[in-house]
Amino acid sequence: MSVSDLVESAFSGSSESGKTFGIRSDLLERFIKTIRRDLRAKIGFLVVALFGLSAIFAPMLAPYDPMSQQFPILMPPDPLSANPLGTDSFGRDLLSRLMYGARISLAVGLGAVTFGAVLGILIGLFAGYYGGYIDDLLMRAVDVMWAFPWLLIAIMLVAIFGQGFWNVMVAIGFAYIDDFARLARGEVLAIREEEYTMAAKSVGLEDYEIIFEEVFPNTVAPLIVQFTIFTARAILAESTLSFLGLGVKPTTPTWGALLGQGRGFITQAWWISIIPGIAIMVTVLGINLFGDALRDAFDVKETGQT
Amino acid sequence: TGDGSQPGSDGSNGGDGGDGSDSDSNMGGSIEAGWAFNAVEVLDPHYVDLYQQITIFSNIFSGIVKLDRNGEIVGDAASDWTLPDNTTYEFTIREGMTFHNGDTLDASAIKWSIERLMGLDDSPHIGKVADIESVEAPDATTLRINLSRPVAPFITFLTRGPGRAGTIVNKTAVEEDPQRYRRYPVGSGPFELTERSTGESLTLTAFDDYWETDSEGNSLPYLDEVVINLIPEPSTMWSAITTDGIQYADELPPQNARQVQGGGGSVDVAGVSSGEWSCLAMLCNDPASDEWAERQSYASGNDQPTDAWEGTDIPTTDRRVRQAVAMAIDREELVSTAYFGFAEPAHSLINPAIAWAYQEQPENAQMYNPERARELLDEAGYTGEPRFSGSILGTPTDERVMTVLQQQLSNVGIDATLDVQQESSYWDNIYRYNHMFMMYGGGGDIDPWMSWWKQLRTPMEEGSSGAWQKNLYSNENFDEALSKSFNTPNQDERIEYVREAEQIFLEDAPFAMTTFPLTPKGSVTQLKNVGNQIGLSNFHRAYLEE
Amino acid sequence: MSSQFESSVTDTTGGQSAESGGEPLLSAKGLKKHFPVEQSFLDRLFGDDEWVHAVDGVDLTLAERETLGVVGESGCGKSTLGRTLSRLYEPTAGTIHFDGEEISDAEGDRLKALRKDVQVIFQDPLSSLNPRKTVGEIVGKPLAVHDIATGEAKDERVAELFEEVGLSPDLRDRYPHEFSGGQRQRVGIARALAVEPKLIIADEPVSALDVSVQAQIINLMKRLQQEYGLSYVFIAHDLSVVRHVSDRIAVMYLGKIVEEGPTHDIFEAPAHPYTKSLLAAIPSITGEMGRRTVHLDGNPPSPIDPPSGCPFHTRCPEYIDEECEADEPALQPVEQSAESDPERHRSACHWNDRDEADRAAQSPYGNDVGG
Amino acid sequence: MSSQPRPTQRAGPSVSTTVTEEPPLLAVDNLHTTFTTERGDVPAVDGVSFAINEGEVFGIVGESGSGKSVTALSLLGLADGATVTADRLCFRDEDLLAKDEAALREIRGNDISMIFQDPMSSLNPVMTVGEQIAEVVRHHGDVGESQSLFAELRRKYVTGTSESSASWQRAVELLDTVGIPDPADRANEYPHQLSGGMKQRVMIAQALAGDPDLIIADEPTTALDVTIEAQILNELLDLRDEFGVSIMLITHDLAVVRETCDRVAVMYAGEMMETADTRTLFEDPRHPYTRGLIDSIPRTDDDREWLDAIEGNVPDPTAKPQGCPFRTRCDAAFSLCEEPLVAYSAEEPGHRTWCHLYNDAVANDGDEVQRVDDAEAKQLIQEHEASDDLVTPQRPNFGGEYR
Amino acid sequence: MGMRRYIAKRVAHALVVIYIVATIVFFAVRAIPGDPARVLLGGDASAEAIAALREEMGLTEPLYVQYIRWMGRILQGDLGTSVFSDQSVLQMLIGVAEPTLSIAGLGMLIALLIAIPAGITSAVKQYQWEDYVATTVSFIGISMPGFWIGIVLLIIFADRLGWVPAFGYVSFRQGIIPWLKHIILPALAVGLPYGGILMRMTRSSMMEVLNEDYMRTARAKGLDGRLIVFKHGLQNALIPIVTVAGILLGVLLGGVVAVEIVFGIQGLGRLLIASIQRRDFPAIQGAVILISFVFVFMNLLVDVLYTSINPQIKYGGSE
Ligand SMILES: Nc1ncnc2c1ncn2[C@@H]1O[C@H](COP(=O)(O)OP(=O)(O)OP(=O)(O)O)[C@@H](O)[C@H]1O
Ligand SMILES: Nc1ncnc2c1ncn2[C@@H]1O[C@H](COP(=O)(O)OP(=O)(O)OP(=O)(O)O)[C@@H](O)[C@H]1O
Ligand SMILES: [Mg+2]
Ligand SMILES: [Mg+2]
Ligand code: NI
Repeated sequence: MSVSDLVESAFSGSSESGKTFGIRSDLLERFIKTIRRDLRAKIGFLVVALFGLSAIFAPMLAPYDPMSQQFPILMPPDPLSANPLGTDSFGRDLLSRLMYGARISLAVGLGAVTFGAVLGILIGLFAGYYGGYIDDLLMRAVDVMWAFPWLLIAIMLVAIFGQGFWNVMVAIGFAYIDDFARLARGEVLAIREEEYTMAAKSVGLEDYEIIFEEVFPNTVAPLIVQFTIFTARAILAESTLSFLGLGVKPTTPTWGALLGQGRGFITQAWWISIIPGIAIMVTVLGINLFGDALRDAFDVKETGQT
Repeated sequence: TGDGSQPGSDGSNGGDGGDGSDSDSNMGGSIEAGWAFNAVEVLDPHYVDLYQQITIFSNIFSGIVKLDRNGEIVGDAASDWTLPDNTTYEFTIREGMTFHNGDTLDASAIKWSIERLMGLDDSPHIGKVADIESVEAPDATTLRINLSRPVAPFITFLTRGPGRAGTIVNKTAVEEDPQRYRRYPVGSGPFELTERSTGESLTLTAFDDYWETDSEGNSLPYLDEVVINLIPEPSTMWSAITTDGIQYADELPPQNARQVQGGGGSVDVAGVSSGEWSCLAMLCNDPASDEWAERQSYASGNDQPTDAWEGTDIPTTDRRVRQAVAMAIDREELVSTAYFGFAEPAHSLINPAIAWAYQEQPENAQMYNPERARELLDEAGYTGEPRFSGSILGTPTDERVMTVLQQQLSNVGIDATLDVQQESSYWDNIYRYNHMFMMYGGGGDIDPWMSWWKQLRTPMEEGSSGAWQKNLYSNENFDEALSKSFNTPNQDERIEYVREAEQIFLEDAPFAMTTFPLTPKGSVTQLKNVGNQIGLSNFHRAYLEE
Repeated sequence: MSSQFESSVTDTTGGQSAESGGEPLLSAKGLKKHFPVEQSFLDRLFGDDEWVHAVDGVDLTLAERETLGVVGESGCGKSTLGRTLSRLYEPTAGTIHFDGEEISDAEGDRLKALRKDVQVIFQDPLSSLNPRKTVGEIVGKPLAVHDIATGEAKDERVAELFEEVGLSPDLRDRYPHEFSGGQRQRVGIARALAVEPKLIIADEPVSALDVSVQAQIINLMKRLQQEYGLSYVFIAHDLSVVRHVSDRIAVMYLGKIVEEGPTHDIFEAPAHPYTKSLLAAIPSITGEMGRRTVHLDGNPPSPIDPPSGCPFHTRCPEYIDEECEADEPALQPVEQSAESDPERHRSACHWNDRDEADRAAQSPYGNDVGG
Repeated sequence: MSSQPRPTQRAGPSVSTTVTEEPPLLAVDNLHTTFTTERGDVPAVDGVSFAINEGEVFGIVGESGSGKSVTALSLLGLADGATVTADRLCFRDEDLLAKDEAALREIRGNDISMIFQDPMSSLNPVMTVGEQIAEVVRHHGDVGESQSLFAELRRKYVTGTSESSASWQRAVELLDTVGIPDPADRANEYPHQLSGGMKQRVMIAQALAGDPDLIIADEPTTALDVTIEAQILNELLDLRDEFGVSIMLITHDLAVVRETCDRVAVMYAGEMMETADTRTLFEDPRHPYTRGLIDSIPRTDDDREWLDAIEGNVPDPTAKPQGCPFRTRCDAAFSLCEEPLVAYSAEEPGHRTWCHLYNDAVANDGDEVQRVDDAEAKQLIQEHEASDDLVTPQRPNFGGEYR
Repeated sequence: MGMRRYIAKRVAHALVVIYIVATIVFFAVRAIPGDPARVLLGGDASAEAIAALREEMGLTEPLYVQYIRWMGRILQGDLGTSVFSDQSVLQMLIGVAEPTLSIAGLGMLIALLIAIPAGITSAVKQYQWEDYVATTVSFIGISMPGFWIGIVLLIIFADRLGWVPAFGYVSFRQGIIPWLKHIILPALAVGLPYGGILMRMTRSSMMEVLNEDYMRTARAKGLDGRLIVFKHGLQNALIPIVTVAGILLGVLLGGVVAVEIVFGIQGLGRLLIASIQRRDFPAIQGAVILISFVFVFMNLLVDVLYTSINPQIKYGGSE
């Protein structure tokens, strides 16, 4: 079996019918069931779907160009006016900016966590599976990453490469490598104890096959939950970077930037920062609830050993 | 000064030079003040180059001369001065002045101070004393400075605040520990620095032996103590002053300042001109061109010019494009949206603080005219959609202005992206000449020379001409007019050359002028008489009303 | 039954070959497996490396078509022995020969070939099946790995294997958690059979199962052995089960084999005090009702720091003298009763050298344990 | 202290549940425990009846999932999330079902205590074993030490339990009783510092600390080696002999039952199959399942080549077959097996079998059914059922709250 | 392994980590474009002056020479002198460490005091109103950036209500009450997000503990419900929380930076940011070393704590 086959079977599962990420497809059924059953899961799903869709279709849905300074400045929200959520200090329409902001913020959130997750999980998988010196080496590197001030990484990246979507994403993602590595390693250590990895070895599988075929799919559940939670935190991190002037390129609407810009106007124009604040909060809440629902869907105990 | 045009200024900005109409109610008390700055480290005037530092040390030091509330140069340590010839300045020094450590301040102390600066290779101000041939102190009250050639703005270099060259440092303290002196300076001003905690606060305590008195003979300063807190977050500054956590704010967020204008509240705001001008500098030449490859290094210090422009067209090298940009800028809108009113539109380079040369709208002034701008761009051959693209380099403090400029440029079809860099990277980038537009400006300019000589004159291998060139502008006629102006101390003659240079500047438009910003300074209503000339915050005569 | 299997069953001499001095299928000499207690580089820096002596010098042989039972208390190293023999663990020391070839340092293709000949059945039927794969995939995997069958042929072969172990091939698309314990263990057996091994190392294959199912699995394993001429190393802690399935038994204590011999001999004439204690503790549904006699107190010592001399001396009810603490007894032939074959029944106890009378005097069992 | 050893009342085979004069210590009649899950209702215990007499060791055997543990937990109101109903659930004639959580708390530990299967996970890993025993002694309430929440928390987190306190002394004494060497030192150790056998002894000591009348031991030796198992079982029997406590011993190992128990109940899929005194059960097993179980065990004394396995698998508890749950695997299954199960008594007193083979209308020779009079049989079954038709008390579902 | 030996080992480990962090920082800051000399002399300084200053600061030497020299000085406990303030970096760090640690410490305390009781209540009263209230509050904490919470708190409590000062820091040496007044809002701003996460952790950890066999044992003993929760459950539930609390220190310290800016407190975070902005290499290096020092040693502390609340772990037994 070639490496590419392997990657395919581990990640898309197309070679093994009815599976994704090596997880059986009835996960979806279970997931839907969880959502049906649990009000909180429903809320989470709804929020994530709503914000996700409004982000994707922002160019179609947003009433105005988010950059255009065409309205009077600092107009308070009025659902019946041209600017239902008011305008900012440049006279830009806040609703439009909020919708475009969702695009960047969610993309940065997802992208950052994906970056952190891919690197972190690889480190964790190898460290946990091989143990010994490899583990030592990798985990010391993780310790260093952990003890390294995250902001410094962010500031340096921005200083070197300038502000921009990808830099912010990588800068934020860096902070999650160690978390994913630790979690993945912990899971692998537990799974390594399971006899099926031993069984796979006894059948003649190579180490890398065991790692990606046997071990990885079984670590996915907690990792996905961590993934959702960190996505929420990455959205917050973006806002902190914006606050420090290290965010995505200036004038690009992101939730963090809206919040950061609005803070100077909070006594005169509360809506500029309160509304994106609420958007962040609702999204983060939604993603967390969504994560909880995912966890329930992954909970093997729930389906039980019959 | 900027007084007349300050939006809603309430006249509380007493000076420390002229006779203030000081109230004689029970004057004294201590105040807390806020400085919108992250860190104030160096306070040795011969090293200081940042405005916020100047605003602090001008309370600590005396200069040979200083600016009064109208921005006129008046005596400080010198009671009077004369120019026996074009290259000699002779000062009469006051008697009875002492430094904070008790040393006597006389002509020889000043001589030592100037000579110290002349010997400091790493001082940013050494250029100001480069033309001094000798300093003499024949007696305690006479100080004579001989120049090697006439230098028209020389007296402005000797002012306490903006000029810095004439700020008098203390020999004993400097010699004792020059490192310590940078942080704990000893001067002869109305306050002495008694305590500082790293980056957080500085305590200025009244200096009992300060020489100056008010018109009734009461000794100055009135305040016993000023504690300067560093509050970089604007909204916090605002909260601090509205909750009486501080009584004075060196700089308030303009949007909040705008709120209290018209009075009624417990905070008074004064929009103060610090002689600041601000513009959009435009790259006038390709740094890698034959003409500039060598020349750019005189300004940038980079031996190799950037190849960022290789094979690309730089629209702003076309004078018509630059003129168009200057016309695309709606300065009134900029003032209201980006500055919340705390600025004046700038139509030329001479700022209102240079009262003798300032004209609000000189001939050919840069005025908002989008139609003409489009025509010019058409003429220059930029007719596409967008006409052309370029990036604007600026620092975080410029962001609001840049945002509005971006929109205004796009209105005439120019697509500008914003590149906001931290200060340090900003300087790095600006001398790499890899941006078409740069946010640029200057402050504390009390002489046209200050904004023009280093900024716009053709860079030379020797001397300071063009040393700060940001946009690689060069025009022989301009250079000529400037040289003449520099060597003509007589103001009436000099103004001719200044006007000549100004016209060339307006014709070539290396800068699209934007505004003369005003700094919103806030004080609680009880606090009176803080001297705000040239953007300073002088507490010499400030007092708290009961 | 598949034709492929029949071809592999050529040797019909069965368990006799070893006895008759022929080459054994599997033999190990001085086999050791030690695990480091701590792993971090600082531990090594500080010189803190402690070792678990999980398997500490084991010699054994296994003939074709033979079943060797391995018994002992929890933690004595049975599983480690099984995994080391099958090269799932790298032996720390010692040699392993399989089918006449040394395999203790086999790598790459040779190791892969070995994986085809030696298979393992694990104790916990759930934990040994990847919960995210269908049982069909699990059983089919070895076929793909060893290029035995692919595509359609693989599916057919999987179906055959399922029938062979008594599962309906329709269950192929289910996941392990949807099966009962006995069914899962059948899947594990099918996986082991897939590569047509010569030797199966069964590590407590029935201890997680209920009695009724345990009997099904034991019967299945015996049937497969007869049909395919398999050899088993059968690890268990349940002596009755071991007795039922094994031809020969090895009793382990603290990483060492303390007694070894034909099943009958071990049960009828145990020589080592530890074996006797074990046998005495077996619960029985046929013998006298009432309490079992227990002669073994406490727990085995830590394998990190095993006792000197005879590893059993700290708990031995027949402890003789200082010799037990000083010298480690070697496995020596036991000449005891008429029935036993002294060549094949060996025990590691200083009593072996001593006088019979002495022994009877000191033994709490008297002279006729189990006999 | 009331722990004067009571006179040993070794229950002989003659003691029978149904016709004894003395009321049994524990009487369970038609116990149902049903879990409501998303997969549907799980009738984990489905009509179980038995009684335990004073000083008796009563065994419950059955395969995994047959409802043994749930039966035990139901008695004490510990079956979280389940609905428990029974015709009778009496301890010393007190109706356990009628008691609320607080009242049950008084019973737990004091009158009935439990020993769980896995001693590692059943002992609190962060408390010394001495403390875990001592707190039961205090709960028992006659040592005069405060057991307020505050006092207990202070003991746990601040001061620790004083080694001179009566409860600690008693804990050490109990450790000694169950045969732990150096009990005074061991009392200060944490569970992970003890071996499996010792932990199980600690569990026993803890169960004894409240001076109970009945100890429920839920597979106390499954996690242990044979040698340790034997020690522990001997220990339990000693305690019974010494203190006269009754023991309900849950296990899946028939051999253990045979050695240890006075009477046995065999469970399958939540239902009772057969109950009898031990000797009778092994010598004359009447239920086909019991027989199958006994036959499938490899013994040290037989030379069978093939074991007699019961083919098939235990049914899914949510989809149990109607009537006898064993009929899908039963070689002797016949037409009546779909009828509801009722108990049939054998000659031996107390020997009851839930199998329609023993319906009076059925003639059989043990495994083979010879003749069935369907009508009569059904009639008899209905009569049996009618007599069970009482008002069913139900325990409120406490839901495992920590109040 | 004895406690001492264990700690010695962990300290060695910590030093290795700090050493690597310091090395990376040394090279990384020099990779950032921007020249401290230029920043120090102002944007418009002459090329010669800049070159002279670079020479003076030792920036013209080959990187490895600079590195070795710096390492040598560090080994003597000399972190160098700030380019900007001419102050010893160590002195600067001592100055800024107090406010930062005060805020982080109080923030952590607040977080723990809120999170643990709320988490336990939430787990014990699962799906009842207590659970919903606690969960909602924790979600608000989790989903608001710290600086934003800070600004809102500032406006409410300093601006509108005037209960506490709006900015600045007062050392505890000048009185506990003024000290508290100055740091309470910043501490809340960093503590709430951290506490929110911890509360979720406590809840799930406690829920897991409630399902443990030993909790059933405790109930079978007839113990009172609250007693079971607090005596048998709490400590077990805390074991994973302590680890998480350690790992999440980053969240706490990261939050401090922005909050320091909001409240105008000159702390470690602001020093770091300012130093990076002006390329004050010695100060950046010093600040990073201090931060990683705090991290690593807090982690060590957490591990020791972990060992003391989890008797199953012998020193060094866990990884
Ligand atoms: N991977 C490992 N790393 C470290 N120690 C190990 C490892 N595997 C086993 N051990 C130790 O080696 C010893 C023997 O373990 P092993 O699992 O072989 O015993 P066993 O006889 O199979 O026991 P059981 O009957 O409980 O399965 C034990 O002390 C065990 O803790
Ligand atoms: N909390 C619960 N929710 C749902 N079903 C349960 C629950 N607890 C037990 N059951 C089900 O009840 C049935 C009986 O379980 P129980 O634990 O009593 O079996 P057991 O006889 O003790 O088995 P073992 O020998 O494995 O301990 C099983 O099918 C089990 O799945
Ligand atoms: Mg094992
Ligand atoms: Mg059970
Ligand atoms: Ni009592």
